[in-house]
Amino acid sequence: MVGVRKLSYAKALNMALADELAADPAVCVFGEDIVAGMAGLTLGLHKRFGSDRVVDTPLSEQGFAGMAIGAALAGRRPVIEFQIPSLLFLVFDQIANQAHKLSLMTGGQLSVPVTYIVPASGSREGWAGQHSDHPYSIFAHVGVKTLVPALPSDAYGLLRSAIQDPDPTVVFAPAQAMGSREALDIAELAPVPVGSARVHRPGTDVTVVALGHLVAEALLVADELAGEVSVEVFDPRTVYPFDWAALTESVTKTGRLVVVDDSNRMCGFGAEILASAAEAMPLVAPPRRVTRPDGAVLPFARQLDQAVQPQREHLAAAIRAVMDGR
Amino acid sequence: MVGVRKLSYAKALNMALADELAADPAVCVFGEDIVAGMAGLTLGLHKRFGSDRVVDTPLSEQGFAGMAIGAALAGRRPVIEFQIPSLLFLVFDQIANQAHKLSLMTGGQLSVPVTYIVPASGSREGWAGQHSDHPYSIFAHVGVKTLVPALPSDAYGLLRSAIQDPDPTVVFAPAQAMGSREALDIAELAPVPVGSARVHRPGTDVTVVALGHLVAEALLVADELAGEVSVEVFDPRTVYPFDWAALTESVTKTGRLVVVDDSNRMCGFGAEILASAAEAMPLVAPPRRVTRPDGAVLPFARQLDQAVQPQREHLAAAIRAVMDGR
Amino acid sequence: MTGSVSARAGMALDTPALRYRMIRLIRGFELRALDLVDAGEIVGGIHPYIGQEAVAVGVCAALRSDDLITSTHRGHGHVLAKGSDPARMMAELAGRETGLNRGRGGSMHAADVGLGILGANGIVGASAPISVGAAWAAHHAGTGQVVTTFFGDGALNQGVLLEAMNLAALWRLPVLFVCENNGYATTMPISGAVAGTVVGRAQAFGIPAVTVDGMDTEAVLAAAHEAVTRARAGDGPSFLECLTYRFEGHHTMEKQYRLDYRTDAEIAQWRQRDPLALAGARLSTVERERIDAEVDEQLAEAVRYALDSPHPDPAGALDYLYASGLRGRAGWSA
Amino acid sequence: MTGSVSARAGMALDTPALRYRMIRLIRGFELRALDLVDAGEIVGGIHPYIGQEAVAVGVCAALRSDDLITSTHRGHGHVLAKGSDPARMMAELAGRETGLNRGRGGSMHAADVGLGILGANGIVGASAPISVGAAWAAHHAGTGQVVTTFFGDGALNQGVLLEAMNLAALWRLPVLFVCENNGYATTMPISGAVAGTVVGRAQAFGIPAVTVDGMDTEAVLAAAHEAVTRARAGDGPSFLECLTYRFEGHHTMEKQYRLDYRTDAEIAQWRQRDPLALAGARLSTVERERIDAEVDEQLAEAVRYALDSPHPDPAGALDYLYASGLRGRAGWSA
Ligand SMILES: Cc1ncc(C[n+]2csc(CCOP(=O)(O)OP(=O)(O)O)c2C)c(N)n1
Ligand SMILES: Cc1ncc(C[n+]2csc(CCOP(=O)(O)OP(=O)(O)O)c2C)c(N)n1
Ligand SMILES: [Mg+2]
Ligand SMILES: [Mg+2]
Repeated sequence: MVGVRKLSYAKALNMALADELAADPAVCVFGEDIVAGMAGLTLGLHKRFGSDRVVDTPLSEQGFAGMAIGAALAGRRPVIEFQIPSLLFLVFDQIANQAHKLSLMTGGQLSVPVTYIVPASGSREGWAGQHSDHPYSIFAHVGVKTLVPALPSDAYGLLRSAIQDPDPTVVFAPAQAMGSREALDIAELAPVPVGSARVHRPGTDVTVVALGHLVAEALLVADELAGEVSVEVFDPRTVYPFDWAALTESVTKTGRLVVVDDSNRMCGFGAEILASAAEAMPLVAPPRRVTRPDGAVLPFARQLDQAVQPQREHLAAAIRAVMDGR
Repeated sequence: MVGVRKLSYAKALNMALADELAADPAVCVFGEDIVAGMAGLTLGLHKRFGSDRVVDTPLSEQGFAGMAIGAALAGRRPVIEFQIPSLLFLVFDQIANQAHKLSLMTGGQLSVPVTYIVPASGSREGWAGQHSDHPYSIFAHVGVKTLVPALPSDAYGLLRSAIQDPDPTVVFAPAQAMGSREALDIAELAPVPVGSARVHRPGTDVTVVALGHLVAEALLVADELAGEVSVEVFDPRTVYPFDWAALTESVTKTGRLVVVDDSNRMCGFGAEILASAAEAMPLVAPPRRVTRPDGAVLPFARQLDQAVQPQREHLAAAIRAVMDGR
Repeated sequence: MTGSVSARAGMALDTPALRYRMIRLIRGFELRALDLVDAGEIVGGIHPYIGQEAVAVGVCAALRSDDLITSTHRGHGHVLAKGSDPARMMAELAGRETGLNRGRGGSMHAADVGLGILGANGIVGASAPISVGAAWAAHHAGTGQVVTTFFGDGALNQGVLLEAMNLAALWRLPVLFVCENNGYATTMPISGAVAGTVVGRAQAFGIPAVTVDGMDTEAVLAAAHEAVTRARAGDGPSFLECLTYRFEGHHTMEKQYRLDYRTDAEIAQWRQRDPLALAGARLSTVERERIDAEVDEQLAEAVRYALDSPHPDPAGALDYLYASGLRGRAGWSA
Repeated sequence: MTGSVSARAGMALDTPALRYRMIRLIRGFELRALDLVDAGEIVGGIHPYIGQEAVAVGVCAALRSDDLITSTHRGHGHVLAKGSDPARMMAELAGRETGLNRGRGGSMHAADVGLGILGANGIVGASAPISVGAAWAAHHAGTGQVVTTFFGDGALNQGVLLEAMNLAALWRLPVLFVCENNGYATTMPISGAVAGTVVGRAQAFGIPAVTVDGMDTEAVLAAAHEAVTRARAGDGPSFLECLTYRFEGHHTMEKQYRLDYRTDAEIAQWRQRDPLALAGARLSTVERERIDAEVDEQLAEAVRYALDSPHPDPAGALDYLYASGLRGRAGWSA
C-alpha cells in the first residue's frame, strides 16, 4: 500500500484505526456490529486483531461507554464506534459527566483516553430525524475535544491523534464525507495535531470557515465566485480546541468572515466563531452564518431534509452580503 | 395569601406548581423524593393533590423521563423534577431525541407537553464537579424551550407558562437564586410569556445581558458603576426562544453589549448573543462576554469553585473595556 | 383526557381468515416496499418485517381498537396490524405529503394516533418507557386501555427497557411487553448479547412471562389474549417472548455487504415455518386465493396512491416542529 | 499496562481486631466529619456512612491490595477500608491542597489510585460499568485483579447498572457487585422502588447472588471471600446484597427538614445491631480500649492535618482539567 492513490475517507479511518491497533497494544475497539465492520471503520480489523481487541457489544451503549472509561483507567485506550450520531445523547452522562470530569475531579490522578467515533454523522438521506444530528457544538461546549475531519488525510491523521490523546475525544465523520476521495501518497499519512487549522484555499477578501463535508462545498463556492471575490477557505479541523491564532491571522488579512455550519444555529459552532471574531478580530463588515435553523429536526422526505441543511447557494449569498457590508 | 409580601424564589416555584395542579387535572409531577419535597418545589403538594398527581419514582431517570413522554401523549402534562442539573445529561436522549422530535417527525400528530425542572442549577457550593453544571446553552442549541427565571415573580410566571406550553420545556432554577426574595403582591402573580425579555434597569451606554442569578449581580454592578456609565440590564428570561426584537431595541439604543453567562464559554449562550448582535445590530464597540471558562468543570474547594464562575469584578471590567472601545 | 388519542377502529382481526389476510397484507406490503427501495422511490431503505408477521397480527388481534401500541425501527407490521391504511403508510415511506406523518417521519417513525399507534422509534428500547407512561395515564384515567410495546431481542440489553419493566411492575400498569426474538440484533446473535434467559429477565421484576411460537399467529394471539385480559383486570404487566426470524437482511442496505453472521441453512430452516404458510394452511385454497387477490389489488392501489401523491413543499420543512407554532430563526438570511 | 494503578498496599484487615479497628476508624472519621460540617470546615456536607461500616470492611478484607474498587456518594467507608490515609481523606473533605484529590473532588469524588480506589461517583449507578471495564482490562491483561463496585439499593433501578451486570456476566469478568441495601434511597423505601427481589435481579443475568447480614463484618467477609475466589478463578462476577442501615440522615442537609420517611423506632431497632458493637464484642475490653485510643489519636491527628493544610490556589482552578495539559480560554479577559 505505498505510492499515490485515491484514498477514500472511510478507508482512511479504517487505516488509522488499524495503524493504532498495530502500534499500541493498549488500543481496543468496542461497538455494535464492528466485527462485521458494516460502517467501514473496522472492516477487517477483527480478523487481524482478534476478539480481545475488537469487541462486538450488546445494545448497551451506556454500559459499554462506561466500560470504556473503566478500561481506560486500567491502562487501555478504547475506541468506541456509534452507529448513529444521536447515540451520543444516550451516553452523554458517560462522556460529559464522567469521562470529561474525572481528571480534574481527582486532582489529576485519573485520565480517560477514550475515543468516541460516529462514522456517519449529519444527514444520511432518508434516515430521518433521529439519525441525522450533527451535535459537535454540544461536545465543544462541554469541553470535550471534538474533531470533524474534512479530507481523507485529515480523517486518518486526526483519528490517530484522537486515539493517542490522553483525554476523551469525539470524532465526527460526516456521512456526506465518508465516500469522498483524495489523491495522496499513503507513505505521507501521519497524525494531525489536535487544534491546528488548515487553509485549503488562500484568499484576500473574506474568510469562510467550514467544517467536515462542508469544506468541499465551500471550495466549490469559492471557485464559483472566483471572478467576483477572493475567498479564503479555512478548515479548523477540530472544533475544540479551536485554532484561534490561525483564524485571527486569516481574518486580520481578509477583514470579513462567513461561517458555514451543519449544526443548529442557536449556540452552535458558527455562533462561537462570530462571537470570538466580534470580540477580538478586525472585522470591516458584519460577519454571517449559514447554519441549520434554530432547533432543527431533519424531516424524512428528501426535499425537506435538504431544505434544512446549509446549501452552496446560501453560502454564496452570505459571502456576497458580507462583501456588500450588509 | 393575598397582599404584598416578600416571596422567595423557591416558594414562587412551589406556588406556580400548586396553581397549575389545581387548575388543570392533566398536570402531574414525577421525581425523586418529591413527596417529602426536599427541594422546595413540591413542598406540601403530595398532601394536597395525592399520589395520583405527585409521584415519587425510583432512581430511573431515563425510565420516568420516557414515561413522562408517554403520559403526555395520552393527554397529561407531566412536570419532572431533577435533583441535579447533570441528571439532564442522563435523559438527554429522552428530551432531545424523543420529546423534542416527536411533533415534527409525526407530522404534527403528537405533541409532548412535558416540563423538566432543576430546582438548583449551577454551582451549589461544596457539591463539586458533577453537581454544578448549568447546561442551558445545550438545550437551546437543540431547540428545546429553555427558561431561566431570575426573580421570584418570573419563576412563578415562567413555570406556569412552561407547564401550559404544548412543547417540552426545560426550566433552570439557579441554586444561587433559590433563596432570593422579592416584595410583590401575590394577587398579581401571573404567567409570563415564553420568549419575552425584561429590562430590569434602563440605561443608555451599554446593554448588559444577564440570566438567572446573574441578573442580581448585574444590577449590583450597574449601581456600582452608575457614576461612570449608564448600564441597561437586560434579562431575556428565556434562552430559547430568545426575544431578539427586544435585544435589538436595547442595543440600537446603547450601541454596546456585554453578556454575563454562567455556562461554558465555547458555543454558549453568550456566544449566541454576541454572534447575533455582530450580524445584525448596530454595535459601536466590540462586544464582550463574561462566562465560565472553556470546558469548565467546577472544582470542589470553595476558592476554586468561585474562581471558575463569572464574578462582578469581571463584569465591571468588561463593561469598562467595552466603554473604552477595547 | 386519555382515550382521545384513539378513536378510529382498525381492521378487525377476529377470525383466522382475517388474520391470514393481515399477514398477507403485511407480507405483500413489505415486498412492494423492497421493490420501491430498489427503484429509488423509498429513500434510505427499510428494516423489513418479513418472517415476523405472526407476531404483530397475533398481538393486535388481542387488542381493542382504543388500545395503544408503540413500535420499533422494524415497525411496518405493527402499524398495519393495528389498522393503518397501507396506502398512507406506503406514501409515508415514499416521503409524500399524504403519508401518515406527512412525509416527515418515514419508515422508522410511522405513527397513526387515531388508531392508537403512538409511533415507531429509531432508538432501540426508547419506546418502552413511553408505553409505560401512556399506561400510567390510562390507568389513572380508568379507560381500561392496554398499551403494547414491541421490541427486539437487542432491546433487552438497553437499560431504559429494564427500568421501564420495573416501573410497570411496581405500579401494576396495563402494559404488554412483546419481545420479538428473531435471534439477532443486526449481526449479533442473542447468545452473544443476553446473559440469562429472556423471560427470566422479565420475571426478575415479578412480571409474568412466557415464550411462544412467534411464527404461529394463533399461539401468539392466545398468549397475548391472556396477557391483555390480565392487564385490563388491573393485574399489571405481562411479557411475551415470541420466537421468530427475519427472512430478509437487517436493513435493505445489508445487501451491499457480504455478511456471514447466519447461514443459508438456518434461513432455509426458518422459512419452512413461514407464518404466512402456517396461517394460510388454516384456510381453504379457494378462500386463500380470494384473499390473496383482494390484498394484491389493495396493495397495487396503495403503491399507486403513494407514487401519485405530491412531495411535500420544501417551504414547510419545519412545519410541526413546535406544537405551539413557534418558528425559530432560519439558518440563513435571504 | 493494568496493575500499575494499584501499587501501594492498604491497611491489613486480616484479623477480627484489625477489622474492628477499621470499623472504629470509619465511625470516628465520620463523627469528626459531621462536626466539621457543623463547623463550616467541610462545605456542602456529606453522606455519612455510619451504620454501614461492616460492609466496606468485610468486603475490603477479602481483597488483595492490587484489587480495584469503585464507590458511591456515600463512599468514605470504602475509601478508608481500602487503605486511604484518613488525614488526606479529611483534607480532601475540607477542600485542601493536601487532600487525596488536591481538594478538587471532595466527599463525592474521593479517589486514591495508588491503592486501587478508582473513585467515588456523584451519579448513582455510574460506577458499575466503569468497574466492569476495569475488570475487562484486568481480565485480558491476566493480572488476576478483581474489581468491586459498591452501590446502594437505589442504584438497582438505574438501567446502566443492569446493563453492566449483563456485560459482566456475558464476558465472565472478575467483578464483585456489592449492593448496600440500607432500605432507602434518600426517602424512598426499597419496597416502593424495586419490583421483585434484589438478588433475583442479579440472578436473572446468571450472576450468583446471596444476601448477607451487612451489620456483621465476618458474615460479609465470608461471602465476599467466596465471590472474590470465584472471580479470581475466572468464574465470573458475583453479587452480594448486604442488609444494612444508615444511622444518620441521607445527607447532612437532611437535618434542615422534618422528614418522616422512617420512624425513630426503626432506627433504634437497627442501632441495636450496630456493626461497631458487633465487631467490638469479638475482642476483649482491654484490646478494644487500646484500639479505640489509638484510633482516636490517629483521627485527632487527621483533623489537625486537614485543618492545618493550605487551601488550593485559585490560580490553579482549572489545573488537571486536561491530562494533555490543554488550557482552554478563560471566561473573561483581564
Ligand atoms: C439504542 C440504539 N442502539 C443502536 C441502534 C442501531 N440499531 C438499529 S436496529 C439495531 C438492532 C436491533 O436489534 P433487535 O432489537 O433485536 O431488533 P431487530 O432488528 O432484530 O428487529 C441496531 C443495533 C439503535 N437504533 N438504537
Ligand atoms: C442517577 C442519580 N439520580 C439521583 C441522584 C440524587 N441522589 C443522590 S444519592 C440518592 C439516593 C441513593 O440511594 P441508594 O442508592 O440506596 O444509596 P444510599 O444513599 O442509600 O447509600 C439520590 C436520589 C444521583 N446522585 N444520581
Ligand atoms: Mg432481533
Ligand atoms: Mg439506600
